[in-house]
Order: sequence, then C-alpha cells, then structure tokens
Amino acid sequence: MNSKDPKANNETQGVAGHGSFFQQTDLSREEAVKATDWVRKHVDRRTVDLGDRMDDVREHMYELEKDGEIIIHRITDEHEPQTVKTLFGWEKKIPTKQLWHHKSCGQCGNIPGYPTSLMWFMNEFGYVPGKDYLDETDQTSCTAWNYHGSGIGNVESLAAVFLRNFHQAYVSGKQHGHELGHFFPLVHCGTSFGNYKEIRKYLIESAELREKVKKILGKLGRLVDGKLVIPEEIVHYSEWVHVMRNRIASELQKIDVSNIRTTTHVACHYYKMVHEDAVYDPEVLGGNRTAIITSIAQALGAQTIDYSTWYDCCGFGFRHIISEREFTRSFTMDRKIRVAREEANADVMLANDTGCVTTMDKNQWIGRAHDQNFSIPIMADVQFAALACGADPFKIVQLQWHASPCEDLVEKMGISWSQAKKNFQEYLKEVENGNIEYLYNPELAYGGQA
Amino acid sequence: MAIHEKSLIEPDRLQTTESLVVDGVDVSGSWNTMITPRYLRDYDDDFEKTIQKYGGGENVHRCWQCGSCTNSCTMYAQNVQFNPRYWIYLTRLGLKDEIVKDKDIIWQCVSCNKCTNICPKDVRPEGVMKALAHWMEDQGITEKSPSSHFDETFWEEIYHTGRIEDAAVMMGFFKRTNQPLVQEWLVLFGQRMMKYLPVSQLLKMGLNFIVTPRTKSWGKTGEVLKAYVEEQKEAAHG
Amino acid sequence: MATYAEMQQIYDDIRGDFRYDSELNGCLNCGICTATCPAAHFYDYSPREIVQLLWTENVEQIYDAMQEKIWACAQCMTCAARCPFKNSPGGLVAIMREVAIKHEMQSAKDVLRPFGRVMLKLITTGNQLSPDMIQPDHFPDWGPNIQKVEGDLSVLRKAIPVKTLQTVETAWEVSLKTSVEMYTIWEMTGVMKSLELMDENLFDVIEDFIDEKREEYEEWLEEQEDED
Amino acid sequence: MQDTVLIVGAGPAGLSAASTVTASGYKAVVVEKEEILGGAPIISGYAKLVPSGEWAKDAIGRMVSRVEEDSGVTIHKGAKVESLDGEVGSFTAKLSNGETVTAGAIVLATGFTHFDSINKPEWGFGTFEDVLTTTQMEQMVSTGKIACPSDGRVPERVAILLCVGSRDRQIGREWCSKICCTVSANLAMEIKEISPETDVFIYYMDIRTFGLYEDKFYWKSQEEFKTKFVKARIAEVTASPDGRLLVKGEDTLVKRPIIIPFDIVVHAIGMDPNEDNPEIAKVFGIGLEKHGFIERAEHYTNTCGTTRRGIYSCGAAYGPETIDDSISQGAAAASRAVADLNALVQKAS
Repeated sequence: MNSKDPKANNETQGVAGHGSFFQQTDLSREEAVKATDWVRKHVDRRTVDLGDRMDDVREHMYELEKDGEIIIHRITDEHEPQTVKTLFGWEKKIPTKQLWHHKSCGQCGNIPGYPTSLMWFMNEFGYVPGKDYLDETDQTSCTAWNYHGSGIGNVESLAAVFLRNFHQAYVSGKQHGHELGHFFPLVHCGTSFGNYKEIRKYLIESAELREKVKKILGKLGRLVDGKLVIPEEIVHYSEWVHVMRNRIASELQKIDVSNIRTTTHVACHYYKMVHEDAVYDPEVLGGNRTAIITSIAQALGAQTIDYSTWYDCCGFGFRHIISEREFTRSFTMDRKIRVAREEANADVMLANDTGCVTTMDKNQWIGRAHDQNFSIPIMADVQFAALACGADPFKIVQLQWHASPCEDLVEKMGISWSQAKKNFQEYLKEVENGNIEYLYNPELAYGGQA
Repeated sequence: MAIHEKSLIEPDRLQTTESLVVDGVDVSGSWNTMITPRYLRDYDDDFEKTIQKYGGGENVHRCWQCGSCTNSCTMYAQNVQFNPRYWIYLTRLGLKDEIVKDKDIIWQCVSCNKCTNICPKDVRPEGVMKALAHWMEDQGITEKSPSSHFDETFWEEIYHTGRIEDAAVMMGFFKRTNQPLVQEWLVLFGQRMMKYLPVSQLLKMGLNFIVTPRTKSWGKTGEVLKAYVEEQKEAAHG
Repeated sequence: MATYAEMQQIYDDIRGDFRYDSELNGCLNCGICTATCPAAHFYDYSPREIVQLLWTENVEQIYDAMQEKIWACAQCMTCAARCPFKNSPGGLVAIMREVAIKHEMQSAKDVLRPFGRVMLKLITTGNQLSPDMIQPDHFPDWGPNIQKVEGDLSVLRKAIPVKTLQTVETAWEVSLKTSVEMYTIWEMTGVMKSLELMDENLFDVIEDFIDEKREEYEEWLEEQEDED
Repeated sequence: MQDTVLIVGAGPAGLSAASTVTASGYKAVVVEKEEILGGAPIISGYAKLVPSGEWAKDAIGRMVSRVEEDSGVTIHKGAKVESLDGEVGSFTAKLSNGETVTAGAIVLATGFTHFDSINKPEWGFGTFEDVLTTTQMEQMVSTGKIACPSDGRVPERVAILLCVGSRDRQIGREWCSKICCTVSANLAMEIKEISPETDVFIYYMDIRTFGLYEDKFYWKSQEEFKTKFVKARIAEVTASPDGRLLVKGEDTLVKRPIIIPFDIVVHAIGMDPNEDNPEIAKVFGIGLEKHGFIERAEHYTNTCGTTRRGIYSCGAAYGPETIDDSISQGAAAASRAVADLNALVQKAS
C-alpha cells in the first residue's frame, strides 16, 4: 500500500486499527497542519466492547430489584430525562424536572451563590416550586467530608445516611400531593456525588452491608415495603447544567461572553471516583475529557482555554483545608492558580464542587506573602452561567462571599460591579426590615404548600 | 497551626516569614507558610555525556538497573544511602540535584570493585562513582578530597622534576591538607630509619630532600607534559 | 511503641475490612498512583509505598506509615481512577485511618484535634461547615477580602433568597426529626464509639447536645399530638 | 471439496497457511476483508520488522507475491464469510461478494485490532497532535524523516509509553501484548538513526523483550543508541504553553513525581482482539476466550484447534503474537487442516 494514497489518508479504516495514515510533514506550518488533519478529525470509537469484564453496577441493581431485594427509584418520562454518554460510551439518564435539591454543606455554608443560581435557573425555565423542584429541610449532608478528613464514620454510617436522604427524596412528593418517586434527587456536591456512587456500589455488592443498614433504616421507618430504596442514577447538578446548556444559552443568555477566557477545574470526586459514570461528549474536548463545565462555557460562547494542570486536584484535602492549610495553599497556588494565570491568562476558573471553589478562591491571596501574587476569579459553572443570563451578581449569584477578584470578571462582562453593590447594600436595609425576596415560598421547605 | 506532616517535608522546602503583615492582616509564622513542591521538572540531557568523559564513567549508559552493584557493595552494607545503582540512574537521566544531595557520601567508595566484578553489563559502577566525585570537585560542589590533593602533589612533583621524592610529596600533601608537618608516626618512622639504615643512605635522602634533584635533561619536558594533560582534560570536559 | 502482636492485629483489622480485597488487587510498582497524587507532590508520601507495604504484609512499616503518612493523603482518589490494577490506594488509606482510630493511636488523636470543630458540627447538625466557622479570626490567611460586603453575618445570610440557607450556625436548616434520625445512625453504626475513643471531651459535649435535641424533639412530638 | 482449505485473513499467518496448503498439494481459498493482502504490517505501514530488520513491504510483500502467483490459491479480496454450513470435510461458505466456497477445512487467520488510544484519553491521543501511536510513528519512520506533526520541528526528545491498551484493568485489558517492548526498542533505534539529535526515552513498568530480543533490541537500543529507560508508568499527558507535551509520572527509582517536557509522545499500543471477533464467532460457530480472542482447543493433541472440529486458527487471532510466530502457526494450522483432509480420504478408501 502506498501511504501517500490520498484515499488512505481519510475515511478508510484498516483492519489493523484506526486507519489514520501518516503523511510526511513539511516544515511549513500550513502544510504541517494539513498533513495532520486526521488528528483533529473526530474519532468516536470509545464504545469498546468491554464484555463482562467491566461491571456496570446498574445491571446488578436491576437484578436485585427483580429478586425483590431493593426498590429502584426510577427516572421516568415525567422527569423529562435526557440521555448522555459516560466514559465507556455507556448511557446515563439525567432527569431535567421534578428534582429534589440535595444541598451541599460547603456550598450553602460558604458559597451560597451556587444553590441560588441553580434554583434561579429553574425558576427562569418556569419550573413550579413544589412540583418541578423541591428544597426542604429534611436532609443531612452526606457526611463524607468528615469521613475523608478524619476517618470517623464508616461505610455503614455513610450508607445509612445515603439511604436515609434518598428515601426522603423518594417519599418527599407525597405531602405535596404527588406520587412516590415524584422528585428525583439532584446532588449539589461533588464529594457527595462520588461518595454516594461508591456507597451504592458497596451496597449492591455486599448483602451483608445491606442487611446491616436495613436494620437501621427499618428503625428509622425509612424502608418502603420493607425494602431499601436506591436511586437508578446518582445525578450531579452540573450534569443538569450540562444537559440544559443549549436551552440556557438559547433561551436565557443575555450577555455576550465571547471575550471571556475561561479555564475549567472539574472536581476529582466528580470524574475520578467511580469514573465510568462521568459524562463525556464527543462535541466537548473531543470526548477525551469529561464534558462537564467546559460544555456550558462553550454553549455560552466563552473561550475555553486548556492548561497543563487540567487533571490536577485543587488541594482541598478535607482535613487539610482546615488544619493543614500550608499544603492546601501551596498546592493550589503551584498547580492551579499560577498555571491558570500564567499559562492560560484566564479571566475566570470555573469549577463544579464546593471544596474546589473554596480552596482556589480563598487560598490565592496569601500567595503574595511569598512572591506568588497570582489571582483569578473562582466560581461555579452555574454562577457564571447565571451572570451571563443576567442574574444579579449579589442577590442571586452571591459573589459577595468570594475572596477572589470577581469584580474584574463582572466588569469585563459589561456589568457594573459598583452599581450592583450599591443596589445590594440598599437591599440589605430592606432585609433588615424583613422585606426579603425569595426564590420560592419558604413554607414549601417545611412541608407547606407553594 | 502546626503542620502535622512536617517530618514529611524537607526543611529547605518550607518557606516561612516569622513576622509579616499583608494588606493590614497579620499573617506571621505558620499563617504564611508555603511549601515548595518536590516533583522533578526536567532532565539534563548532557549530563550523562559529561560523566562519560571522566575516567571510569564511559559505560554508565549500559545500566539497566538490576541492582547487582548495590547488592554487592561493601559500603551499602554499612549505609543504605550509599547506592551506586541509584547514582548511575540519576546520572543517566541528568538529575544532578539529586546526585548532589549525596555529595558527602559518594566519595566513601572503598574501591573494592565488587560492583564492577558482578555487573552483568559491564557498567563499572566503581568508575562511575569516581567520575561523579571528580565532577563534583571540578564544579566546586565538594572540597577536594584528600586523594585528589595527593594526586595533585604527586603530579606537581613529576612535572617539576620528572621523578618522585617520597618525602617531598608527603610534605606537600600535608601542607595542602593543612596537616602538621611533624606527625607522631613520622617521627617514629624517622627514628627507626636512623636506627636501621646506613648513614650514607640517610645522607643521600637528606640531600635529596633539600635539593630535590631533577631527572637528567628533564628541561621543559614537565611543562610540555602539563600542557598536554591540560589540553586533554579541556578536550574531554569542555 | 507497639508490640509485634499489636502491629499484627492492626494489620489484620485493615485486611479484615470488607473493602480490602476489592481495593487491593496486586501491585507492579508502576507508580501511576504517586504520579497523580497531590500529597506526593509536596510531602514525602507515596500511595505506591502504602500499597506495597500492604501487599507485602510488612506489618512494622504499615504501623509506621499509620503514625503519620496516611494522614497526608488528600482523598482525591485520582490514584484509584488511574491504577491499571484497579487498586484504590486512597480507599486503603481510608481503611487504615479507620483502624488507626479504632486502635486509639495517639498520632491519630493528635492529627484530628484541630479537625474537632468539623466533627462537632457534623455530628450535631448534619452539616459539616457553617458560616460562623469561617470567620476572619480563624482564617487570617484567607485575607481581608474574605467577603466583599461589610455587614452583620446574620443579615448577609438573610439576603440569600432561599429560606433554608438563612442560617448562621448550620449551612442549611436541618429539621429536628432529621437530626434525631441521624443521631440514631451515629449510634447504631459505631460512629459515637469511634468518637469516644478519639476525643472523650468532644464526645461528652456531643452527647449532651444530642440528649438536648432529643428532648426537644420529644416535646415537639407531644405538642403535635396535643394539637391533633 | 476435500481437497480445499478455506483460509480467512491474509496477514502473515494466513499467507503462510495458504502457501503451506498448496505446498502439500491441496488447494487454498483465501478470503480477505480488505482490498489488499498482507494484513497489519502492510495495511498499517509498519517500518522495519522485528527481528529480521527487513522492511515490512519487502518481507511481507514476498509472502503476498508468493501467494498471488500461486495457481493453487484462489483469492477473494474485499470479502467476508457471511455464513457457514456443513462440517469437517464438507463446509460451504457464502461470501459477501456473492460467491460460494466449498472446503474440507478452515483456517481462521483473522488476526487482531490495534488498541485505539482514544480509549485512554488521559494520555493525550486525539487531544494533542504530537501524541502518536507506534503504528503512526512507524509510518513516520517509513517517510525517512522525524518531525513533530504539529509544526514540523525536529523533536529534541521523544517519549515512548509502554503498555498502552495492555495490562490495564481500568479498560478491561488484562493481557500483555507481548511485542510492544521490543517494537518500541526497535523504534527508538530507528528514530535515533534518522534523527541523531533526538533523544528517546521509554517509560516502562517492566521490560519484556523476551528470548533473543534481549540483546538485539533492548541492550542494543540502550548501548548503541543511548535510549533511556525510565521506570514509570505515565499517568497523564498535557501540554505546556510553549506547545511541548508534559509527561506526568512517578520515577519509581527516584521515588518522586516527575513532570517532564517532550516534543513527541508515542503510545506503544497493544493488541486487541479483532473487533470483528463477535461476528466471526457467530458465523463460524466457534468460541471466544474471556478476553475476546479466539478460544484455543486443548493444545497438546489438538494443536491449532478451535472449539469446532475442522476449523483451525493461528497467530494473533489467538492472542497477542509476533509476526514470526504467526507465520509458523499459520503453517502449523495449514498442516493440521491438510492432515484432516488426508485422514478423511484415507478413511473413505
């Protein structure tokens, strides 16, 4: 075969592999680029036949359900799901409606603009609180922060907490006049997301663990027909943002962000824990990295810039960010902030987990103590999207809680920071007088009607 | 705030300013402590070639890291930090900083040559260690070792006279290494020589020590020889 | 220093965890875990070394590693995502930490003391972080710009347009019933026991708090019945 | 029909089988799904072969012409077997080109599929232009010039990462692909030969240059061509702003993480089961072993057998295999087939 055969260089797939035939390059840039077109060409063969060798935990779940061991909280048509592909080309259903907000302790405590931006989006889409989504007080954190930080806690406790929270999600619709399973849990936190998936796997694999937690859940009255309730999918809020990205951009976007250079930091616990479940999309980063975050930035028309430490963790470390901060700040400065600043010259770093936002947001200022005066605004993908869709930087996006220089970004987007701040300070007076604006009728959170 | 894992950080990678205020905030001490990372960022591609130009280092590239040298090493048995296999690996990749960390022990090689004997690929680890020790001396990373001082005195004597006068070399070596010229063992040695050697021999030795005779028609040979050696060294190491 | 028998017992407890076999399948010393490990970039810590110690059943050095090294791990789990053997070094570290606590290792107590605030918050409220924990006094290293609007914390929290978040001592409001259910989980799964081993004072404080909450809940239930 | 052997696949094993069949006085029918003969070495454009050092197009080319010029061989190119009836002594195969072949025995020389590096995305293939596979690098060697695909510059440094798509449970590939270590050492030498200013580093977790490949490839690449072997399995490949690639690993001998710049990164891709194997198994009624390669019958007395009588296999269809051994096995499988037919004739008479 002549390797210069033009036919050989395009569509043909040899028996012996992904038939990208090499052509001799030339020193001129244009010709070199042309010669390597095949590299840029979309290749979609990440649907390797893994046979029985790669376990899909969901298969085992369906079997357990068939055997009458568990009840699966299913994603139905009512949830208006969208199907996405995960790492091995497996399919995952992402419900877009009737969602039970499973909040994140770090987000709510520290970066409240996260959940508010998300609920704001749901309102903008005309979702009806109490029907299309529910935020309520009957939930605890996943407790995994403490577990990963200290080792106090154990698989049983994590499993019981998981099942307790998700049982509540399953039954939560009832008091609002809906069927069981009406609301499907939407997990806000990256660590909760990873932890729940890991725990679900243990539960599916270990009858012993199921037996143990069944006793606890039984005592709490958290079984349905004497069975454990396990959700069909564990769904992260950023996956909801991902599947809604085109609607967000086409229906809600108000600000042109094409001049904004974004970098992405995806939470390790989103795409590295139980990694076969993370979303990959051939249209985003060639399908070679998880699509989350980058996809919404792309949909909004922002520039997405790669950088050499893309895969690195943020340096959060659970215990480290509290009591080993020397590590956390050193890591995040060296492997994240400096790189996003120097290499990518980014206007903003977008993330999808509380820990990452906190770590990168709070730990950059101290860099100036040692000639590492690098700074970059840090926020969640959904906060950035909300800004682009005209949400108030203070009232909704709650940027006042951030330590990084979000002012610069907001101004670059053409929003007046000072005006918004002035408005907000006036609003604070109203708040003191008890005139508070809510995203949904607060009574809903306590079992009341919308 | 204490770093619990402090023993897991080399002290020179900790940066702390004891008293510091930034933007009006007191961040003295551990509040501003930063750690510099420990990952390796690059290889020095030329370093292997540099060491290969020193006598003994020629075969360093043949090593495949089997560890026979270290296993057989006399010094390793005393000190597990003494690891010829490791230094050879660092040399190959040009990880100079890592080698320099062991500067105070590499020269301890006792030249038993067990490593060279056992090496399945004829790397000659003993030679590599010599080469490394010499390179470090040349770079001023280590003080000249006693053996280098001796070597230099020895050659100075040859360049100068074309021959070796033991007593002169020894005195020169003592001077260079700041040792007292009169040493107990030397005095004892001298006394015994006086006791057992014939007087004529003693006189000849004394005379030679004072006038340091040169080889017949040595002339400029020493200078030429010295120039040639310098030239060779220059050619080898640049 | 522990006796060999104690060290052996510690190792047996690690090995006895039901996760152990699925998190450790073998190890060829390839180093991919350490390559991606954030802790390894700054500490003399190596997940590969931890896996090797376990794989070779080196009980003495396992014990040594548990004094200090296992606490360096940041639990990001990148190691598990990369390992060609599908080991989970981070998961093994998690098991070792649990065992360190179970055996009341002094090093574990020392490491965890500054983390007590998080444990307290978590166990009593079901949240792990609350706005009042992030005060400038505790975090001078986070700088003067820790929040961009001056004002009383409770007012600023009230300016969050979601009622469940307008709290100061918890990240979000957790209903009394939920909290009480969670206490039952702590007790039934041995978390309270671990806590007692680790920090008796903290345990006492938390016990009192839980008792109080339970009483509150009982009263509330009675009130509900009366209303009905 | 008892004088004909059907051979599926015309790579080194299949070509060897065809020649052995005709040399024994029987007829061979070769069915090849591609339009050309020669299999992976020809279609993927391999450079110099291991261990002969001959160019693939010359060495395998000779095998191709020997078969093409052999009047005892009928060749169907661009065709697949779509269905099969009968049993040993009287198989009837329907081909995708409409033809029907009758044969007494069948040899499956269906080979393998190169691992597609796209399935190991963190190693940068498909993301960065200067990340290549060994087959692509061989094609580059064939052009006689080593240059970075992104901009044509001569690379200062090339990294070859071993075990890409081999020995990796994360992606369900538990096998060793056997030949990549040797191929990589060979490739390192070829690169250095063409581009002496380029330094080649091979990142490994073990080196498996078995048998006589040890000194000829491993030692030689190191001693004569100064290839550097670094004991580290690479975790991720990213790019730095100057366009160079950053290879992240742990140097397990130094016990430190490393992040080293390179100009080209080459994936030493492994051998997957032929991606058509599920279909082949169905059409021919044979079993596959757990990794997806063709299941081998009891080997000691039923050499080259499959799970169905009268159907044999050889070479990389059974699992990762070298070209030389594939050729030998092709001849062995052909002998088994011929022996079968001979036995039938003897029995009948």
